[in-house]
Amino acid sequence: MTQIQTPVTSSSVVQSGATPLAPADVPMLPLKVKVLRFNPEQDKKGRWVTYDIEAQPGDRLVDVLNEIKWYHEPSLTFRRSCQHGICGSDAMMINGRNRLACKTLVRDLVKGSGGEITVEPIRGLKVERDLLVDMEPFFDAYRAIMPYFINEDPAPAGERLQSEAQAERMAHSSNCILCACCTTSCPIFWVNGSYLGPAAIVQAHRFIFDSRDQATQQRLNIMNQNTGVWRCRTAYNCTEACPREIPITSLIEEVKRAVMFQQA
Amino acid sequence: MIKARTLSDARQQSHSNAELNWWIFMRISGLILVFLVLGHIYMTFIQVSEADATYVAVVNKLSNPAWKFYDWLILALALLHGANGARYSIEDYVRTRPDRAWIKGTFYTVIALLFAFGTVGLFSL
Amino acid sequence: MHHRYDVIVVGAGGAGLMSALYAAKGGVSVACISKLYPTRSHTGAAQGGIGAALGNIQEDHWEWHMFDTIKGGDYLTDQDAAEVFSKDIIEVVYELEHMGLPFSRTPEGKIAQRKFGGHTRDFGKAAVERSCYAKDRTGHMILQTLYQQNVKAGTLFFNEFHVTDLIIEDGRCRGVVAYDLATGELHTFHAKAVILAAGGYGRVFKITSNALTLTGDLMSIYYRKGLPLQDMEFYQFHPTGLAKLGILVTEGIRGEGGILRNSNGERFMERYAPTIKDLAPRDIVARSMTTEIREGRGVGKDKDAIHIDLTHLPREVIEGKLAEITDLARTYLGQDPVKDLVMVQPTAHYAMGGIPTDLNGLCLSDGNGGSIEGLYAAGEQACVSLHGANRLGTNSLGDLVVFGRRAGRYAAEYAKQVEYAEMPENAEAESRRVFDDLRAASGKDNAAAIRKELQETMMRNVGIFRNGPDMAKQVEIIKELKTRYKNVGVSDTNARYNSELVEALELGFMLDCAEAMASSAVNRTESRGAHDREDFHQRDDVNWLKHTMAYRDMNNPGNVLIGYKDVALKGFTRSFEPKPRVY
Amino acid sequence: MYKGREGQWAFLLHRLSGLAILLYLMLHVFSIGSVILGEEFYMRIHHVYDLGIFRVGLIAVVAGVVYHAFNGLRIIVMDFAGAGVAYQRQMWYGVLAITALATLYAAWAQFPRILGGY
Ligand SMILES: Cc1cc2nc3c(=O)[nH]c(=O)nc-3n(C[C@H](O)[C@H](O)[C@H](O)COP(=O)(O)OP(=O)(O)OC[C@H]3O[C@@H](n4cnc5c(N)ncnc54)[C@H](O)[C@@H]3O)c2cc1C
Ligand code: HEM
Ligand code: SF4
Ligand code: F3S
Ligand code: FES
Repeated sequence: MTQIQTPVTSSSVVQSGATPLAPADVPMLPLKVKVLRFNPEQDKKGRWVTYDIEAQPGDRLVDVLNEIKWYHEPSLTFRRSCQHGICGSDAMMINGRNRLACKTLVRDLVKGSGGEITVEPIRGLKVERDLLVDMEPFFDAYRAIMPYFINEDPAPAGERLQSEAQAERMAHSSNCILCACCTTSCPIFWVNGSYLGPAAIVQAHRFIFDSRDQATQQRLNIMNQNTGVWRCRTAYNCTEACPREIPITSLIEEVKRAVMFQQA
Repeated sequence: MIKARTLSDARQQSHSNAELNWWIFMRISGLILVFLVLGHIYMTFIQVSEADATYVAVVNKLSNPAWKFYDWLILALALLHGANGARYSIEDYVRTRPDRAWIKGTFYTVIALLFAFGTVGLFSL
Repeated sequence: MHHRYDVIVVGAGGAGLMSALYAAKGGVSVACISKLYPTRSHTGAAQGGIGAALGNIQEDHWEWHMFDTIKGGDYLTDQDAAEVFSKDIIEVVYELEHMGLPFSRTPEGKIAQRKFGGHTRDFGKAAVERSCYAKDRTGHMILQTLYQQNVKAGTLFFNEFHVTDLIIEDGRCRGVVAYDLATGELHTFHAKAVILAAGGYGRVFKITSNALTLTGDLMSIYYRKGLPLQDMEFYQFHPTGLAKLGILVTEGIRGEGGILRNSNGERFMERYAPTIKDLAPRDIVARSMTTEIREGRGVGKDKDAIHIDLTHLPREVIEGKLAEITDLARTYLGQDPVKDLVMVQPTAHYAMGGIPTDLNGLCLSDGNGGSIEGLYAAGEQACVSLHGANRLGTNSLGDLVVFGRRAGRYAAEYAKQVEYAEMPENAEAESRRVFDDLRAASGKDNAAAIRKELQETMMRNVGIFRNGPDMAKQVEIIKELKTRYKNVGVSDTNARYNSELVEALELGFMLDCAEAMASSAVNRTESRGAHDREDFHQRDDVNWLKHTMAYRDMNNPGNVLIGYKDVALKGFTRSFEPKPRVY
Repeated sequence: MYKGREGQWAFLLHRLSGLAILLYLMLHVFSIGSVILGEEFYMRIHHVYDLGIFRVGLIAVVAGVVYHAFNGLRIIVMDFAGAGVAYQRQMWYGVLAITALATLYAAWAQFPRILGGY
């Protein structure tokens, strides 16, 4: 069996492949990475485990977690894939805030002399193991808003025309990578899982304000229900958590107004 | 509310404007309440002491129909506004169905009784 | 658990989602199995665009696109595939738009297009705007749009299921076996037709633009059955990855006017490709950059990077059309393209080779027209040989949708005609054995250490510049790593979400892909496209105008047998004679 | 605790203050409404309010109402004007400042009375 040592020190010998190679003069920072772990086959509830490890200021947190997983604690479980903030796999609560581990650099978490970093699973979704949560309720909400383009007219031979300004209307909302950072930072969603959540509303916005789409009314109706936009209490956690810098609260407010004007 | 998991669930649930109307009501009543409540507080708490709100003082003040109406407006708007606000909280925090129904039922009854009590109080004087 | 669907699609990237959509349109039952949630697939990382001769900016024709593709592929491209592709892609791009894809627009409201490496007008005269784009997140938009359409169509997804085996008997595919990450159980999927679309294997290299999960699983599974992998020696290095990290900076950055500069500030591409300069195809640019670095004109602390200069472009262009990469450069390098030069380095990017297929996506079992009934493939993991020896930018997204669509269509058609072929009893036996071996291994070796060694040595020995001795050495290194792999243990004994087990499994797949790749590369004694040998500097059409087919030697595992396949030098209506490739 | 920023705390305080003043309102309606139950009953309740602790509590009610009222205005501005969202942080600090001033003013008006037993 692989040797597992906890706590551990690293990492001049073993350096993860993903970690950018250190120019020699960049110092390694000593870190205490506190992870809220949970193994459904052994634990009743989560337990904090601290890993002592070294990393460079420019390393991504995902590099640090990979390092722990690959060389010290292979059972540490979390999702990740692209490593640069485009696939939306690695949303977690880092130092008390939702972020993507791959878009968070060590130097933004600790001071120049190292320090402690806490990592927890995102909230409001069932923890399956360690930092990995059940995403199904999140995607259920996504599917509930009819997240697909609808235009029943026969398509023209070429493209449907759309002005640059109309295309720009979708610039923010279409940028979403469904990472769930927003929905799981929302204080309403934590306590009320039936709220569709900011991510689903952003997706609805994407179609509601698409000049080519014809199902605006149906989507606004979905947004108008008890589980829709009206549950949002403008807490802004979503906007602050979004790794794609989508002004989510603004978009939600636009949808609220659109529902209002539709019904008026 | 049940969560809309499919399109047909969603459609079924989407025919009511209740939430929208409450949302608008919260804003309009809030706007009005700013003047009413802050005015009320200023007049009854800052200008005079709480200790001045004796039986006689209250009865005196309320003999004027304008004050009657003013206070009744606060009573109605604030109770409705507050009750609906509390409903938001109940729906958010109480997630099991039978509990929620009980709590809401009891709460609305209390609010209704208070409203009746207050109204009778205002207009019986 | 046992499941049964007419068509099973493996993989939910652009290729998988497109084929699932089209299989469903064919009126058969479809399920899509993916080891990632569909929207996590790496297609989402593609930035620059999808090439189609729409002619929205300047006159353009599919023949020009076909020519560029063939020339870009250094004439190893099958010309029939290139012709089908350049015609179909126009239709498919409009189809994507009709599915709601939010393309950027021209002032007239048409799909916006920009220049991209190797795409020219009038058979090589000058660069042409052919890449249709949605800002610099075209792949993201394609992935989202196709997933949305699948939600609409009600496609059934099995997410976080890792396919571990293909069931092929008597030349017919009968289904797949998959490992459910959530429970640790093996599931068998019985199918009339199976479509493979599991993406590339860039993770065999140290510096790569590819996701951690791109480990060549299905290529390896195919290869383990004694079936061939085609043209594995051709692996594309993208010129511009963020220094050290390999994160991709789209070629669109040069399409919009970005300029590569060496440490003297010189626009060195003028020397290597006088006509189209910075917009030369990727193999040429990557080699030119590496040459500059080798000759001491690199930038950065280790002098191993090159600058990309955008500072002369207006801020709106950079922050608008190139928002994604602006954010990446700011986040990871702390360099702001608006005012700083950004440090880039070639990064392992794209596998031209893979599972050989015909034009309908049917998988080939040899170089002489043999095929596997009921088994189709599309996307990066497949090789219709559209890209030949070097892929042009924007042609991969095109490949996904054009050939994904065809594979979906033909698989559905086939599934409608045939009955289910019998599934062998104990279909999951082989997968079970693989897992049991991993669990029972001594654990003397660490999977991560082996993977790291593989990545570093591949980068060094089978990278941008290659030579016989280094590659031969690499073949031996891989043999040794494979022996060590047998000792890799898995300490995590839990059934649920055992990612350690899965990663160990993936390492096994990567080693196979690397083996096929290194052996194919040593074997090809010429330089062509992305395969550049210092010891065989010239392209050799007399001996090497043919595809490599690498087979695992079933009697002597670890050995690779090489066969060949003819290049289709004729399209249906147009053909282009091989010529020296200058830009 | 989730490390949310201004918006999260603004929301939390708005909800707490709303519920708190609703609770107070219910008591208030009951106590004032009890005028219909006759002078004796009314005054018996009313004397409880003379206790110092209650008088200080009333200052807290003022704080709650003022915060809730002005933050309510902030919310309305956010709902109907794009700029409201853009400046929500600044507005929240404004709300806090107004709340603090109003509370101090109420306290300044009240303390002499409380100390003086009037
Ligand atoms: C950073 C970057 C930028 C790019 N930019 C462009 C561009 O601008 N234009 C262009 O044309 N091309 C571009 N490319 C290339 C192109 O994006 C890829 O080649 C293409 O997306 C591959 O798509 P795919 O569908 O074949 O595979 P992927 O999108 O990689 O999907 C693979 C799928 O297979 C699944 N899978 C893998 N293994 C298994 C298994 N064992 N069991 C079950 N499921 C499995 C995965 O879950 C995933 O869903 C870019 C590539 C990268 C990396
Ligand atoms: C004085 C002027 C007032 C204004 C301007 C005001 C404004 C508002 C607004 C705009 C909301 C909606 C918040 C949202 O949707 O996020 C709200 C909620 C609420 N209000 Fe008021 N209000 C006022 C007075 C009151 C009073 C007197 C009470 C108590 C009786 C009260 C109790 C509540 C409650 C409980 C909520 C729900 C809070 C939540 O769920 O977030 N409000 N208020
Ligand atoms: S809106 Fe932002 S935070 Fe929310 S899911 Fe999309 S990308 Fe993630
Ligand atoms: S955090 Fe929640 S309350 Fe609204 S503004 Fe964002 S959805
Ligand atoms: S790993 Fe893809 S978003 Fe972080």
